[in-house]
Amino acid sequence: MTLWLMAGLLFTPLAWAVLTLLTDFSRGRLVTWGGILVQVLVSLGLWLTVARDGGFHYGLGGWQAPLGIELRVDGLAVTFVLLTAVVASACGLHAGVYIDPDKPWHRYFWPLFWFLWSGLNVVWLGGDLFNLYVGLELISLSAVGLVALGGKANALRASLRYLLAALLGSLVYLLGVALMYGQFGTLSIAGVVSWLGVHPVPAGSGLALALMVTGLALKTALFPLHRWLPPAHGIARSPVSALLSALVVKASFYMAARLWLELGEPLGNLAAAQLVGLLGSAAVVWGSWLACRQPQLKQVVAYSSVAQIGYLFLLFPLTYSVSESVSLQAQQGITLQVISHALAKAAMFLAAGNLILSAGSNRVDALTGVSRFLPFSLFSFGLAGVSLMSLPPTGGFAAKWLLLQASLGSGQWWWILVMLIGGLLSAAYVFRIYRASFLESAGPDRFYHPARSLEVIPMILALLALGLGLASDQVLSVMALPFEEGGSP
Amino acid sequence: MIRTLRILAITLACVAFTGMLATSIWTIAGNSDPGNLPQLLSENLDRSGVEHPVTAVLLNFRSYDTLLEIGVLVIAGIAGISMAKTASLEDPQLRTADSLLYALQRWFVPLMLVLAGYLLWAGADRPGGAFQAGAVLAATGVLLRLGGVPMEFLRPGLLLRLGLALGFTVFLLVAVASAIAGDAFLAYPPGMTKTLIVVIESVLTLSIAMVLLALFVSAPVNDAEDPEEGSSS
Amino acid sequence: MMSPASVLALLAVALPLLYPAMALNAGWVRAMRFALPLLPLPALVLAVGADPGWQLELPWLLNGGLWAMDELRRLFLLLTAVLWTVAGIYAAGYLKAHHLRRFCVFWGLTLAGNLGLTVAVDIGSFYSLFALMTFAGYGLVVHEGTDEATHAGRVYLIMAVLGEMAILAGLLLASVAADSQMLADLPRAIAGSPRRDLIIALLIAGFGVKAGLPLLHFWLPLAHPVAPTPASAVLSGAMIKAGLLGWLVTLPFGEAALPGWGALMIVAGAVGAIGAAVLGVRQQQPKTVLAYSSISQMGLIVLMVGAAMADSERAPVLFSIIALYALHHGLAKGSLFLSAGITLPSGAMRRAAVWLLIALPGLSLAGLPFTSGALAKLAMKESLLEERLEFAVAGYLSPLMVAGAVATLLLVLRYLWTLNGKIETGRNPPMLVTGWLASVGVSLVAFWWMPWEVEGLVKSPEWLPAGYQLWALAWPMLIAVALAAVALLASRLVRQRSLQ
Amino acid sequence: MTLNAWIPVFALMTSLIASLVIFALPEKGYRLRTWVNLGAALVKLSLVVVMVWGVFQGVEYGLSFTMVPGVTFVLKADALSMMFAGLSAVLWLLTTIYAVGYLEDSPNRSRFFGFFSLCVASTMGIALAGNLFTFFLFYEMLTLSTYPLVVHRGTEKALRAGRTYVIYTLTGGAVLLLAIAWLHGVAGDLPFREGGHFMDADPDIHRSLILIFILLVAGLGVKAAIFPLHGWLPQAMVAPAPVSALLHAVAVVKAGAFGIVRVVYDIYGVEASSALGVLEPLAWLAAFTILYGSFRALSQTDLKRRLAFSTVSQVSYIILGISLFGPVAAAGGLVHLLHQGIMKITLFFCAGNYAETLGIHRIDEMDGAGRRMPGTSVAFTIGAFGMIGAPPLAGFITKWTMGSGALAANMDWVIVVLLSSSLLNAAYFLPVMHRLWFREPAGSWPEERHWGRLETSAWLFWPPLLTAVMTVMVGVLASLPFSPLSWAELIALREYSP
Amino acid sequence: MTSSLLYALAGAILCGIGLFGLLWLSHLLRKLLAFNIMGSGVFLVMVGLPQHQGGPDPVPQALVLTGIVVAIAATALAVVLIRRYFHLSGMTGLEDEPASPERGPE
Repeated sequence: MTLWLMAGLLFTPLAWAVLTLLTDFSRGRLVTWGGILVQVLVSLGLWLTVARDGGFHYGLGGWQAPLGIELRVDGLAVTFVLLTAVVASACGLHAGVYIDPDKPWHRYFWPLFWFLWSGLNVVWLGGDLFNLYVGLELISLSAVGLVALGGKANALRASLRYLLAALLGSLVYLLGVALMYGQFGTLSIAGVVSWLGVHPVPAGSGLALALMVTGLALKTALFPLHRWLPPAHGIARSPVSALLSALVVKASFYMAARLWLELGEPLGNLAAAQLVGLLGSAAVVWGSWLACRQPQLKQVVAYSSVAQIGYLFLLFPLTYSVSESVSLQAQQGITLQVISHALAKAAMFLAAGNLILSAGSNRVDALTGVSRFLPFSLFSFGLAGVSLMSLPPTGGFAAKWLLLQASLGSGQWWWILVMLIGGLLSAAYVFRIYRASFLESAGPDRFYHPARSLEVIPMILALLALGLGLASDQVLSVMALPFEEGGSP
Repeated sequence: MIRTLRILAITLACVAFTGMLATSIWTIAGNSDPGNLPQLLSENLDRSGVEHPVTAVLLNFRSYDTLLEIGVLVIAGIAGISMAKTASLEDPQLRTADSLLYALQRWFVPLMLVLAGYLLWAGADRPGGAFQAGAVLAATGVLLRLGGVPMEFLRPGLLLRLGLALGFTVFLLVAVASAIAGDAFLAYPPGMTKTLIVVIESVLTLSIAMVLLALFVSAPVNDAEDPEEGSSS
Repeated sequence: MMSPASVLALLAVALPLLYPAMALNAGWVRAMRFALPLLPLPALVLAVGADPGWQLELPWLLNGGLWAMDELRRLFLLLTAVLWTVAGIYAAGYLKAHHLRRFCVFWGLTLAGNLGLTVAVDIGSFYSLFALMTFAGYGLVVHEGTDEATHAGRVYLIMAVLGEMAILAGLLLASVAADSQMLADLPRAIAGSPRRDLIIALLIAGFGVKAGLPLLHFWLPLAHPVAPTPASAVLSGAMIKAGLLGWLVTLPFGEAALPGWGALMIVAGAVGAIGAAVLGVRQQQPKTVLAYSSISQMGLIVLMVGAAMADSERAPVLFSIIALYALHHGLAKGSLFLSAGITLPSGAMRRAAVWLLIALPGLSLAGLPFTSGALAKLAMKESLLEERLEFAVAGYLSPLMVAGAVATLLLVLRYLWTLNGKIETGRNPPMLVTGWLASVGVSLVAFWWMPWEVEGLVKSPEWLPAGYQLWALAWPMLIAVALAAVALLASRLVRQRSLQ
Repeated sequence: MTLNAWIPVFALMTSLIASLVIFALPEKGYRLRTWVNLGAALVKLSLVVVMVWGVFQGVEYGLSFTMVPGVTFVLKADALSMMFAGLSAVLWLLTTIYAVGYLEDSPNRSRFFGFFSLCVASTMGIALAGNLFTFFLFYEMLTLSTYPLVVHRGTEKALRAGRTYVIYTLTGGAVLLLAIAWLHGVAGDLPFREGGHFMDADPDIHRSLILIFILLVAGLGVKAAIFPLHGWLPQAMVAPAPVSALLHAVAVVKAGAFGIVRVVYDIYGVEASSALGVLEPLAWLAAFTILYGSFRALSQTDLKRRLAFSTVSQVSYIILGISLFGPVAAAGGLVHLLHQGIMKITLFFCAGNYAETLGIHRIDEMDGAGRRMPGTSVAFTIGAFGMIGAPPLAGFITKWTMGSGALAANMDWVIVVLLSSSLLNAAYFLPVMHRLWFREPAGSWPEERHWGRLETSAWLFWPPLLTAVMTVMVGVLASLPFSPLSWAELIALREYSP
Repeated sequence: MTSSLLYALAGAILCGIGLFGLLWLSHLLRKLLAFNIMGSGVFLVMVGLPQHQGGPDPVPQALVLTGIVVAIAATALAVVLIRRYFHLSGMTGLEDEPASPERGPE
């Protein structure tokens, strides 16, 4: 059973990529619906299995690590797999209606979409440093392809910037992997950890971790390296932006976080951890500030992503040389932040897409009076915004709460200020959109009304982000599931 | 001034980076732990179905990487052809009247085809394999293309897409088929390993060549007029 | 089952309180005018008929309500009900259609407050009804809508609010000191409280605003004259007494001798009695003169209150005298005010009769023998005799009273004089005349049939005072008449001089 | 779980579901929307009545589950929560009726009523919250659901007010969150408990506790409009009248005040707060706010602005009451939670009626409006007198009880504050009433509309009258069981002898 | 100091050069070439660093092979994008951004 679930997870996206490659957009949509169904079922099934039986290692091709590639199927991984299934299917369904089927190049949307999905699954489950690299590239290239789809100059510039950043990030990561392999002679993270368990920490290996984290931070758009993100996320089609912001940046962060959690204690140091935290904080403040100042709706949302990603990097200082419980709180908080940001940001981008579609312009000013005619999408946008503002009962709030507790618990009170200021700034940019939309315009309904299904999808995502806060304990309980070292189906 | 400062800063950063990297490499080389991976590998080489360890790693032990790698290629191909013009590839300016090139084409193309085949075959026990073969094949295509051979199948159509997907699909099918047979994924049924790897390699060669060629073709030439596409939505 | 008295009591308050609801229906507005005299009737019946010791518990009301009747309250209730009845009759004839509805509404509310506070024994309902009366009274004061009325109303309101605040503070402090919500428990608690003087000051000042205590009085000559005549009558006759009642039921009479406060009150009373006269005789408006007269009369009452405070032994006796005097003054002043609104009939005899009837209550006020005034003045004199009182300033009381009597008559004469200048000839509406006549009648005649024989208050009235008493009543009056004559002469001379 | 566990949830859900249904209804579904609104309000009211009775009998209502690790979501009905819940349930019904009339023929009603219900759901949640965390959850939800109501008109002015509102409240929320998180770090997940938790707290954490208390009050004080944090309230009066009514009377300011009550009584415990020395400064602050609000109200020419400053002043009564150490004063403060609500909603309803019927916004336009609109004006008069503290109305009961309590607690200066405030209230309300009743109207009204027989639309006419009657009744019948005063005394009793 | 270590150190230097190129150069094609140089450096480090008694380690070689494919795919895609970008905007770099015109409906 598990075997089939794994197969479904790893290979159906690839298979669907091929299938959709051979069809045009409309048929691709039909095929995709089927694929989404399969993916959601499989992800759910795996999640349930893990929730019931605990996690396990899965060796591909019958080869165990270190010889072969071993996947690590634990609670966190399957949670993200499920998250991906939810968000990606929402984006897929939305895109099926949103994207104009008559443009010939849109047929390539589906294969890229499915490759992206498969790449994500690779990253969530990956336990092998090099395999993760390939997964990352899979994600990056398909994401670049999606951004560039349609090929206008602006989109091309954005995607080129994105591509170069992604490639550089991957290379730096790969350099780290090279050093790692040189040092430890294995590519499996678990192998490295167990090696470190019996040997003293070797000198010079800190750079490997630093390189890997730096590369990943670049791909995650951590503060000074964030400049590629807003153009790319802002200019892509809304469902694509949603995918990018919700999942793609999370993939690289997820890898960085895993590396840090497994190897940070032996290989990292306090200054680095604080530095990363500081950069994250700077991202929170700077990103939010810029988001407040963007004239274009999707740029606002994109800069908001920069800010929200900043929170994620608080994981580094909050888990380095702190007590077990604080570290756990921080991990839980970051996990929730990832999930809730994924849901909320996807909802936000999709809703923003609807708003742009109906207002006929990307500018914030153009939204004047939209609240009167498009309350549903606006409401979804707002609900998602609530989660970004980390107000209760959203997942964003639960996340922030845990991070606050972790900061207090570890005595690093300065992060608290960051979180509070960040929350307020995010409120500022969210309310800026509200403000524009609530402004009464004298004119009659001049808005295009998108299809109902377009409006429903972001709402569902936003509600999920909202409900996450209420159910966060249950969600997080998966993380604490037993993990059978070396266990295999 | 700013420019000077900037270049100074970048240079410094790069030198520092290089220095750190080199130091780190030096240190690691000094105290590295010789892992048991190569031994493990040579122990398991028999079961891999190919004699050459690199190919074994690529197509058996870490075949998942390879599968995804082909995926990356396909993605690049897709993203590339999504940019391509839909207009005819028959570009009169490209057809060369250069007799040297023409001769080169006549002589080299068959040679290169043979070379590609050899590289593919050699991958089993020597350095070489699908990618090398594919690259040579693609180079052949480039040569033809530069010579003005239209190569209709490179037009973004079903044929091209089939070509792009072929290698990948076969690889994937093999992976799943092995599971249907009751084994793990990407595990080759014992005995058929060699055959399957050869099949995979050959289709991969085709696909790789196709992707590279498609990407080559997709890039617009310098002064081609392109009034319609991309400028409107 | 509620006793009839309880039903009456509730009715007495509820009837005028709900009466404004008639204003909601336009068709009933006409009927409102004629309902005015009926409103105080249940209270009247209650005042006459209630058993001594009747009480009504209303545990749900505010902080627990209790309404009851004792002799003091009976007198005040009687005064209030009678005066409002006659003024109601008068008003039915007096009112024009202009803003009739509004007038009736405030009339009802003020009446409800005035009646209710008289029977209320718990702090909550007493204070509530007191406030109701105060605030609704504003509507009566400013009714005419002239600039004067508005100005008077503003002053009235400011003073009233300040007074209310003082009362609230005093009651609050007293209530906490007594740990009780009943008025009856307050005097003892105040006497024993460490904040005694503060509470007393607050209460004296608070109720003093209403009672026209000097320095707190100045709203009164503004407000009483500008109000419609029947309203002036009840303001001056009944509502001013509510302040007095407030003192009587809250201050610690009989609990402790407070010579200091007593002296203060006596001084205040003296200043009020004489100062108001000095100011009053210089007024041009008849109703203003009457208002000063009210202050002056209240000054006399304050004298007695001061005496009662200073001498705890004599307090019960003085209480009855005060109540008696209040009753007398209320009725007489009511009829005087009402007379300010009538017009003279044609025909000399009738005119003379009218003038007589106008003058008689005034003279009664001054202590004309065989009137209620004589009775009151005599009783007052008796009670304030020096040898019976035991405090420092007692010796000044008698001369003060004489001066007060002189002042009273002077003011009455001045009133008649100014009225003479203003009064017009014409027909009176029948209701107006009826009301006025009733008021005069009550003041002069019915006074003697009122239920006097109540234990502990006043001896049954003596029809014919002894000779020395007659003289005692008469000589201040003669002085006053002489003074008035001198003044008249002087003014003639001055006028002639100025004409030349 | 038993039914009792679910009743609070149902009470919460009625308005939440109503809100969702309303959002889904089309703009034109006027009749259905009205019925949904009223139906939900009635259902909620009856649930609250059931709970009030149950709490009186000592039944435990509540449920809890872990939301975030280490933190539970607790809904619980105790005497205090029922007070607030009762207030919001009753006034929701009335305000809904009023709003239906008020917004007749205006755009965006679907949006309005949706957020309106959401706002009430949040209020209910605040009332029923069983710990600070849950409280905070609904507290922030309230902020968000009121924003669209404040900016409902969509004018520049409204949006500016909305921005001010949001800046204030969200900053307050952030401070509150900090305080709650800190408290959680210091003492763990604390349920609201009568008598509080820190009766015999470790002296080592006293400093932290004091700081946390300051933060908590600062965070909650924004909504409660305590002095330096009140700036948003007068601006927010640009909202439609029912919203102002709700904002001022029930939801927002009360949420802040209620929160402070919870913190003082059920988190710290009144004795512990007193021992920490935080109550007296709070009392001074509240007293200052009372006077400050009144002074500012004096100089306002806009009716609703005047009422808004009056709110600033009045809400601090609640805080003053609870920060005086003693059960009587506490009862006085608590009862004002209800009394102020009833009175202030009356006033805002009336202000809305004047604006809607005659186009009157400024006070100098009100001359003679009493004759044109006697019913509304009577209600206004009663409400204003209640605010002044004239007996026997609601405000008097408050002042009397609080004054008695202050004296019992030997804090005589409070009397001065109460009286001065009454004087100031009189100073800014009495002239208004004079204009209403005794001035002649100035010819024509700014913008008059006619509704046939009644002076204004029936939807607008009855709610203020009803609340005016309630203003009288809660005062006159203060000694009945289940009257606000009795209930407040019950709470105070439970708080002081847990 | 073995020969393979030399490769690795050379790789490090290549990495530095490539990084410099990526940061400094603005022409997109040059950037791309710099990327490839850096990529080569990384591959050199990867192959050169692991040293074993039994000769070269085949695993990093396989990895590098995969890496090369990926790099080639990316490079090819980048070239297509650069060409197209140049074709549409006439620009060879990213820095001199024109005033971004308002974007119409998607």
